[in-house]
Amino acid sequence: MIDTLVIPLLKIVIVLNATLVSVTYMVLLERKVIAWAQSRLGPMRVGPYGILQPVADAVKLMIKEDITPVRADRWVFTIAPIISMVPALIVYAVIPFGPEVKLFGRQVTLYITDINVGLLYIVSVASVGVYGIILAGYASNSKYPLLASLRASAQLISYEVAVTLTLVSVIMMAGSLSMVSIVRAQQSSHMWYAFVQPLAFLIFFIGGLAETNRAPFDLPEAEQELTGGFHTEYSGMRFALFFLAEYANMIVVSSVATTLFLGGWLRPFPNVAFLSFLDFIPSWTWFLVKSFVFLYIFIWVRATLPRYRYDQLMRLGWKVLIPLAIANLVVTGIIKVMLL
Amino acid sequence: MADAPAHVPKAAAPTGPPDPPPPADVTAPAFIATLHAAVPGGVTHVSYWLGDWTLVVPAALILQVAQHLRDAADAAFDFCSDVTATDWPPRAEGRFDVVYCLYSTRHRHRVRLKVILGEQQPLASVTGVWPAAGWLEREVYDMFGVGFTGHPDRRRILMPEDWQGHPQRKDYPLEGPGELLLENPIEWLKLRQSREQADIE
Amino acid sequence: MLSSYIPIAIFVAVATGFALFTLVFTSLIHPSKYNKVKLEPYECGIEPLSDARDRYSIRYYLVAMLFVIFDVETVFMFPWAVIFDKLLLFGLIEMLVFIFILVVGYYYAWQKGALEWV
Amino acid sequence: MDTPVIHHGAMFDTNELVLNMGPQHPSTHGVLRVVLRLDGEKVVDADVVIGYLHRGIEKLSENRNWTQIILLTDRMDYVAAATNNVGYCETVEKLMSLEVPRRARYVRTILCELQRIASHCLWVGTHAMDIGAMTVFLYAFRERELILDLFEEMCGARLTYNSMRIGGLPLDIPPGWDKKVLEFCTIMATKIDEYEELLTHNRIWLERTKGIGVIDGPAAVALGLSGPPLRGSGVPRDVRKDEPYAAYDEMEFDVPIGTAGDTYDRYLVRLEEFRQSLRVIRQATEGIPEGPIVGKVPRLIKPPAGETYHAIESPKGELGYFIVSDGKSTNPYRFRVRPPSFCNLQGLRTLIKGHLVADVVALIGSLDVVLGEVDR
Repeated sequence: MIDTLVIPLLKIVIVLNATLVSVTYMVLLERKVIAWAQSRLGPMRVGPYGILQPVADAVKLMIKEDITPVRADRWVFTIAPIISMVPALIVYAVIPFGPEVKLFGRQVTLYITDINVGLLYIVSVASVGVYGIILAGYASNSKYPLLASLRASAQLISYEVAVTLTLVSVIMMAGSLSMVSIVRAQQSSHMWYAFVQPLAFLIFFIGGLAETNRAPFDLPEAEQELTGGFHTEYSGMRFALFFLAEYANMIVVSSVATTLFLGGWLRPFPNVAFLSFLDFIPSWTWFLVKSFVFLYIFIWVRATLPRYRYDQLMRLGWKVLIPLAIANLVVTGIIKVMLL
Repeated sequence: MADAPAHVPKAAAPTGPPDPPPPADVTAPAFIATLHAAVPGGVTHVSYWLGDWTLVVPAALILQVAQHLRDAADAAFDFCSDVTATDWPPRAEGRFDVVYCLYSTRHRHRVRLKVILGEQQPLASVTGVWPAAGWLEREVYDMFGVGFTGHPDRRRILMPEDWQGHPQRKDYPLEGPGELLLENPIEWLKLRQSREQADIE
Repeated sequence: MLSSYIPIAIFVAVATGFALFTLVFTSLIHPSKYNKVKLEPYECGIEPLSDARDRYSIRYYLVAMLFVIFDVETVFMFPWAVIFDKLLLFGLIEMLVFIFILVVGYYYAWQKGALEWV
Repeated sequence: MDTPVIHHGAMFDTNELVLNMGPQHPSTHGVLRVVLRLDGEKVVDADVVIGYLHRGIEKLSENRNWTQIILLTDRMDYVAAATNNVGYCETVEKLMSLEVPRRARYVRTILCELQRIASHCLWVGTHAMDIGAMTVFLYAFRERELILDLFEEMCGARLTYNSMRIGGLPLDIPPGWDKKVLEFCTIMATKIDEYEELLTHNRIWLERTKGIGVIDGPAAVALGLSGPPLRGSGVPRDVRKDEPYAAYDEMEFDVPIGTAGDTYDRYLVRLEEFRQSLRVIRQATEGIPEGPIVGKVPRLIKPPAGETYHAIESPKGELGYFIVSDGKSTNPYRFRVRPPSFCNLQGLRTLIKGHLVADVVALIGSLDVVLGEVDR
């Protein structure tokens, strides 16, 4: 009873809270990093160096008037942000933050659950989030959100194909769909998959940028063209849920990339005894540091690059990434057969 | 035109710029002579002031003159800088001066054409010669009520679609028509007449 | 085996509960002074004339159809990839045939211009 | 609303979507309204609607005296107010046949070129922002700030300067100001490279701007484009060179022209204009002559009866003033501005046909319109 219900529930609450806090601070980090890139200070008013800004933002979003446009489909309009946010959160159920540790005399795993189809679960749950965006655009009954949601759906499904194909190469290397096993396989093969599968890593990263609607692929919410994109009509807490979903998705992509390609919770060179003094740092710290690097790159890219145009984005997805992913898959298979 | 009734200004209103003819020591550029030859009667008056050449063109011949000035090798006015108008209400031969400022990117010289036009008199649009004139003529129509014939898109441009009157005319009331004119022009006219009546009394 | 899915079920419940709770909670505390203009859909300051729901460009549907084909095929590869170590050459050849068919379809779509946006 | 049906084939008929972009839209540079007819994301036709910022400056000016109009011209192209002042004052001086002292002409040249840089700074920032590169915007505004500081020291205002008088200048340049201008030139020269680093060879930038809104030279001339949009199409037309005003006849500078006539070439032309402007500023500041700053101006400004048209090269293109004086009153009889943005914006419809929604904002940006000037 304790093992099946109470401990998972505790872990879920902790992960949920940690995610929500990191999402809010992610926003602050983004504003700060972009500000530094643009030689300005960023938020400085709320708390010292603006560190309480997320709290102020959260309170503001909560007490903000929530508007449903007259022509909108009321129910769908309300459900859409929930559909967008819930999948973004429940992906964390299978992400391993660390191996088993001893805590209060109990063996506790630093992941909520380890299912044997973990990667498939992530892929399928993540694609549910698209429905939130499509429904939001459709329910608003306004032209800009509609155009944006059509864009969003076409874009997300295009990059989904390339990303899934790269995952197949990773699965071939690890021989398992479980996230924990994939990390362990990287330990036993003495190699992070980022070095074995550099192309897959790159495609996954680009696809990840596109799937989280981040610059330079942020067309569904390109404020210069489509004003606010699919959430133009949203305000208050329903807008906040979309916002939460977007940043939670960023963290998901970073975490998945860390797990699949950068050895998850493993320290650098996990099999080199010479570096074992690094073991005093807890495993989950390595995980967080690696994910943070990804998040930083997300922000950095946003501060640097202009935005793709829609047809260029589709061309990149269908005509460059998909052929590359297929080629990568075939080459991986052939090399594996030759080596074994 | 559903315009304000002609308003006679207090002081004697000017009746147009002097447009002095060129002095004896200034030689006219060659394209003017060629234009005279190509479009007989196309220029009724040539003026030179402050280094600018102005040609007064009869309204009926504006298209031919424009065509010639654009295509003739010695003129080559391919760039239509500006189309505008000036309102001289009391003038006998027509209240509007429609002014075309032309420039040649080949010869780097300028010329101004001027058409004297009556209130209801239509004028051929030069958009076929210079597409640049499209919006400029729309603005002249909007501001002065000059009706251009053959214009592909004759709408108001700066004022709202349902605006009454043409604001750049000299007899347009300076305080503006107010809300009433937009909503109910007949009531506005009555109000204005009663106010003038009061002034006289 | 199935017990490892229980946490996921709990997570779905907690996450949905959280979303619903925040929506209900904030609906109690936020101001609601609505008026006609505020509730109008955004159309850049112009009163919206037509309904936004209309017949859209065919391109979007084409992309969706292509996606379905590709994604279903990719999902077929998942189990294959898991036991690739055991299948080896047999599995490779079989999958090469499968991918070849996929690529032929892809090439056809490319040549037909289905991947061109404009 | 009945929208026309596009025929892809009997099975695939779709309706055009009428999308209203503006006036309340983040990238219509003020209050421009573009009504787009879309097939998917492709622009089938567009109607450009202006007039949302119409304040009737032309009509107002007919009821102000000649000096009061200067501050009205500030409000037209409000990112290059001093250029408007210079254009207006020169036109009135031409009308009155006034001689402007050489020192005043030099200062006018410096101010005009500083304004060109300030205006182009704002342009490069917003144009890059429209295409999604947000960092250039803040970099460019950082340098624009330096120019605003220079102007503040020169005439006390940061945006609407009212910095000219008919016949010369209201005040001489403050002591040490010329040194600061030279310092600014040194700083600016390195910053232009910074913008270029972020954009010029950026693959995405190239994809977004190359081949977008192509217009060839003769078509651009016929459409009445002027300034960088015209020069981007390879027409070497610059009022500063062709009909020199202020002290441009004494300056050495090149007129950069493009070849392809697309958005990228217009971008390159403007970036090169940054450098040429710095060159002019350096020459003018170093060679600034001593002497009076105002010519022999009568107490009562009342030009003789007549009309004239005078054009200068504003950062946006040919800024012309057509002014009619009746010779009797102390205000112009007719005051007409030929705003470069107005005429350039006219080309938008031609340029965006067949492009995508995203290109519309890129093209509005590449024309560099200021709606204060379009609508007056």
